[in-house]
Amino acid sequence: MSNVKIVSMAEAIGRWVPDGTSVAMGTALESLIPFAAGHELIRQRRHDLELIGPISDMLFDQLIGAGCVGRIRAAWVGNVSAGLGHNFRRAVESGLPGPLEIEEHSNFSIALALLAGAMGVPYLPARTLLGTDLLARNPSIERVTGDLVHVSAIEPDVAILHVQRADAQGHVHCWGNLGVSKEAGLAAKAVIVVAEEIVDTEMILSDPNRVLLPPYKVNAVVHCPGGAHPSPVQGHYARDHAQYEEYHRATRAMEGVEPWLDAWVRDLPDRPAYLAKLGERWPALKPVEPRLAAAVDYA
Amino acid sequence: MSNVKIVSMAEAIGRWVPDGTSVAMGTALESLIPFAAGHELIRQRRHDLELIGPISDMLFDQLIGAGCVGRIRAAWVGNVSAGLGHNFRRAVESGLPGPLEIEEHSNFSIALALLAGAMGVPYLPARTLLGTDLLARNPSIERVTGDLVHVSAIEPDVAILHVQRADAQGHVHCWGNLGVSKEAGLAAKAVIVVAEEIVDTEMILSDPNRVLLPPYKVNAVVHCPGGAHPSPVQGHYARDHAQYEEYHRATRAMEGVEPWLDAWVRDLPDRPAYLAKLGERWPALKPVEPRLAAAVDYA
Amino acid sequence: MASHGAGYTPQELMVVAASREIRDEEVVFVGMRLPLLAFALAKRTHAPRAIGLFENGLVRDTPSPPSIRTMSDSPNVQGAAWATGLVEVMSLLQRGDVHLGFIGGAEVDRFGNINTNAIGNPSRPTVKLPGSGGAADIAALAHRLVALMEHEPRRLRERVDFVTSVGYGEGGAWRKKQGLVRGGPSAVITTLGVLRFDAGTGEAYLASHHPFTSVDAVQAATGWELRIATDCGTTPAPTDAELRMIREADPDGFWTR
Amino acid sequence: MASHGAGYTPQELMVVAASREIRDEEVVFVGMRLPLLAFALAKRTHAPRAIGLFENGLVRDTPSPPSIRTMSDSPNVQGAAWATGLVEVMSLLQRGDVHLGFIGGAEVDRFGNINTNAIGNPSRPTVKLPGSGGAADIAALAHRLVALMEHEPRRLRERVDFVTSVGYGEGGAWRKKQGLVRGGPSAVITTLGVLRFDAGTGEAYLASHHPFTSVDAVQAATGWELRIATDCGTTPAPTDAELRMIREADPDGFWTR
Repeated sequence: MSNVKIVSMAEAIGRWVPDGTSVAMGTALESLIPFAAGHELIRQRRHDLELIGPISDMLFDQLIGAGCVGRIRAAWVGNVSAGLGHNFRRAVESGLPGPLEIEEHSNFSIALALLAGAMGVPYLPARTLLGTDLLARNPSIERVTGDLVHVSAIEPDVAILHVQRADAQGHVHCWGNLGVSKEAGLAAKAVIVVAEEIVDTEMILSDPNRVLLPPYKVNAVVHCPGGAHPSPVQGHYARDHAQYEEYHRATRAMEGVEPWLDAWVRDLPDRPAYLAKLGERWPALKPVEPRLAAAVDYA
Repeated sequence: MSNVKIVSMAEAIGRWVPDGTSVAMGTALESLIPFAAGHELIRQRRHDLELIGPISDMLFDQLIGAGCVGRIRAAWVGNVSAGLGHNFRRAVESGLPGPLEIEEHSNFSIALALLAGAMGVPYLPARTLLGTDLLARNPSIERVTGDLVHVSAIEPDVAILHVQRADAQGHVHCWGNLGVSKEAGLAAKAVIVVAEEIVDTEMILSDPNRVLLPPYKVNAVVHCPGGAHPSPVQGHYARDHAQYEEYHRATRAMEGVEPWLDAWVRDLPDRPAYLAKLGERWPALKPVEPRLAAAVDYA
Repeated sequence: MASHGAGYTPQELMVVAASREIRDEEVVFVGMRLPLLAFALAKRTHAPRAIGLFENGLVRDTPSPPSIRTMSDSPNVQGAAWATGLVEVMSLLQRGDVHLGFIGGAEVDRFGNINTNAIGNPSRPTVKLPGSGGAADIAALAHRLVALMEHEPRRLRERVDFVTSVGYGEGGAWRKKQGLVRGGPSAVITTLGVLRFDAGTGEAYLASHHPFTSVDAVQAATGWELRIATDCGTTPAPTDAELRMIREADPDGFWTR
Repeated sequence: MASHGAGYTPQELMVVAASREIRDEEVVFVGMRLPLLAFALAKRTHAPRAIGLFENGLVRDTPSPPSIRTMSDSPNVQGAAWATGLVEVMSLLQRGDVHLGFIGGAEVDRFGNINTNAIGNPSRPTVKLPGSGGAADIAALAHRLVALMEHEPRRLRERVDFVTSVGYGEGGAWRKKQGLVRGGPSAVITTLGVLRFDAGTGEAYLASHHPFTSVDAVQAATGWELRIATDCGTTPAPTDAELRMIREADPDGFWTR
């Protein structure tokens, strides 16, 4: 019954995320953001991606700045603790470094779109967005009665989900805030899981309620400790606020973008090199004391 | 911040489930069925209840036999391991012990109805039931286009949820198969939680992903170990198959119903008396070895 | 039992026939009773990577443990690959993830429509049945459907009194006209034979009869003039290995004897 | 900062004013930045049983720990009363469970409509803003809405360029005509004062100005002819106890200095 799905990040991105793919990322909002996967997309010089997510805390801005993105369907694109995303701004305001199409959502509407995809229905009804310019300008959301809109389903080509642990067969444990990770994974045609730890199947199956989605939905498992830095991973590391500030400052002028991408992405072959570059900042983000969940007995 | 919701079963049923109430029960299908709550409804001689649930494994049949029920909205009413529910049959076929109105669903349609209630929308779309007499005969499910139905929301007056552990303020841990427990609890106007164990708040909050629904939705917490017998409770006791067989045989003829209800419900003041009557059968259902979930660190 | 002297029961043969409907790597909506055993058997023989779904909210990629009576028994949760809710599992079905679904039924008709709600006038039935459970959803939404039934004239009827689970309706393009996006019965495995369905008309025909019976006996036990496949043969008997595995999974013979 | 010499910053006053909008036992959609501090303050003073919701999927009945920068920082999950998904929390909002929601904004107009999407022509904006996040949902679905803003003429405009979060639209019965089932702005708390809204017309008026400014200064900083309440007074200043609690929750002054 061997069914090993473990591949390197380069292989996963190479195989499942070609040019033009629609990709759901950053599905757990400010946590568990798959930055390592995003950086591999930049290294592989991907183009014309469609990015899908509720908010993007800096990752979408990096991909826009690197010229990987043709379209965004999201509720918010920026830098949560530092403010605006300068590359996003420039792309929309001036078409630099390239034109960017945007379909603007609210967090609820993008979540319902993914849930509709996960449920296999063409739309889900909602009572939100009535009277807004979001509704007026988004063709995927339609007012159907006086007090109800229908939000059309989104089925991304691929969802990239960062999680705490997985086994080689695609059984996945994820905890903390879940955002729309489950919905995005279920709606997507393919799923890449990026895990802090690879563990035995037995460990995952000891707690089936903690599993994020059925194993047959997972196409690739990438072992990538630290792959969500600078976003936080519950139980593994805290948010590195400083990197958000540094990136914000560095990319305020367009001339700052390429040097930042070279220094933190292109000149580094992989995640271990990135973590090494962080130096003492990296271990300082690790929690000192565990905070264990109470025991649960499945007997 | 004291906000103690613990009450006795008699108080919870007395206050939150008057005659005519619509009640969601048995939301985790064959497990975690709130039999103790159902038996208290019988003891308090409730009438004209509307029962809501996906399948009912024997509990609805008992309440029908006791004359508590006026209407059922469900996908299945019977006795899963033994077969038909004789009281349900008699009520529909012959109006005995009283007339019974039924709105027949599938498991998916009743689940979507509760999910619509939980989501605050009037309906949810689905691709099921097309071409069936369930669709033709159920006014709460409507074919809206060639290939889609809308399932109308259900908001029960009260949901009665059996769980493994809760604290006095209504923080609840539940594990195993979850059925539609979350959806029913969120859709309901009031929630009674029946818990095997009352534990410290700290224990529940150590694992917020394991929580079933927000504490403010819980109106009453009843401490009732063994309250789901003969249905299974993960980590606490196995299913008592024999009682389903015994009840099935005992109630095959209508004359058998009242003696069974007297012996197992009306002549017993409460759950401890019921468990005592089970004698050696009760401890024999307890697991011998624990099966603990792998540790999870929220640091 | 095995009154026909074959060394196995009709139920054991049905389990074997059902297991052969499962292909490797398929996602199977399992259901209880005989399909549970069929799934376990298929996993241990030709379909080791099949995945089983249960409507209470479980996904398993290992077989359920022996001796459980309902899908919600604690051992069926232990070692599950996902324990979630009913909506999530039914949504996988609705999305089209399920290759094969198993259901039972009280009555089936010549177009594979199945009744588990009521015998007689549904508004005042002579026999009230428990209802659909998830069967109606599985019949509508799985790519292929296999039903398991007792074979008696009162159960295999020209037209069922209540369509709980859609087969091919009135035949032909009926399913498509109803808006059903996929699916339909692939087989009805009874205590006497295996019925399959004409790809054009949607009408049932006898594809094989079990070794201990005959075409005539099957005809006599069917409530309409059942068509017979020109190549109608004998359902393959269980092998010794298959019987051993079934009896390990159902040691008390609760479902199969 | 505290350049006005009052011993507290405008942001600290805003936190205090926002906290006073929270009533005990209310369910509050918290959001980040100043509302996070307002929720913590209310919990420690007059609203100990208030419940906080976060759109990433968290419900808290204790205040968030100090020094977090985003709602998804690990400490905000620790000790949460529920950690679930975005859909579940937004569904609580859609059901009508949320008494009070807090949002921010780049621009607000005289009917309380808020823009966080684009300045200028939305098809070719002069300034592209990050977007709604959950603000549009909170504005549509909470029973009461409180917005927190910088008070500058370019931010308080006659009409916003893009309606991200609905206020009272064009005034009067506009919300109802749009099909909105409840809600509307209860207050806009700015760096200079507190605006409230006429129950009939939906138009904003100045309910109080902060102690360190004046009605005239507020008028001058507003992009339309702002109505002034006949009983317009001074926003109550923070007490020493309130300031102490705010500074414990935001020890670095990241949000309030």
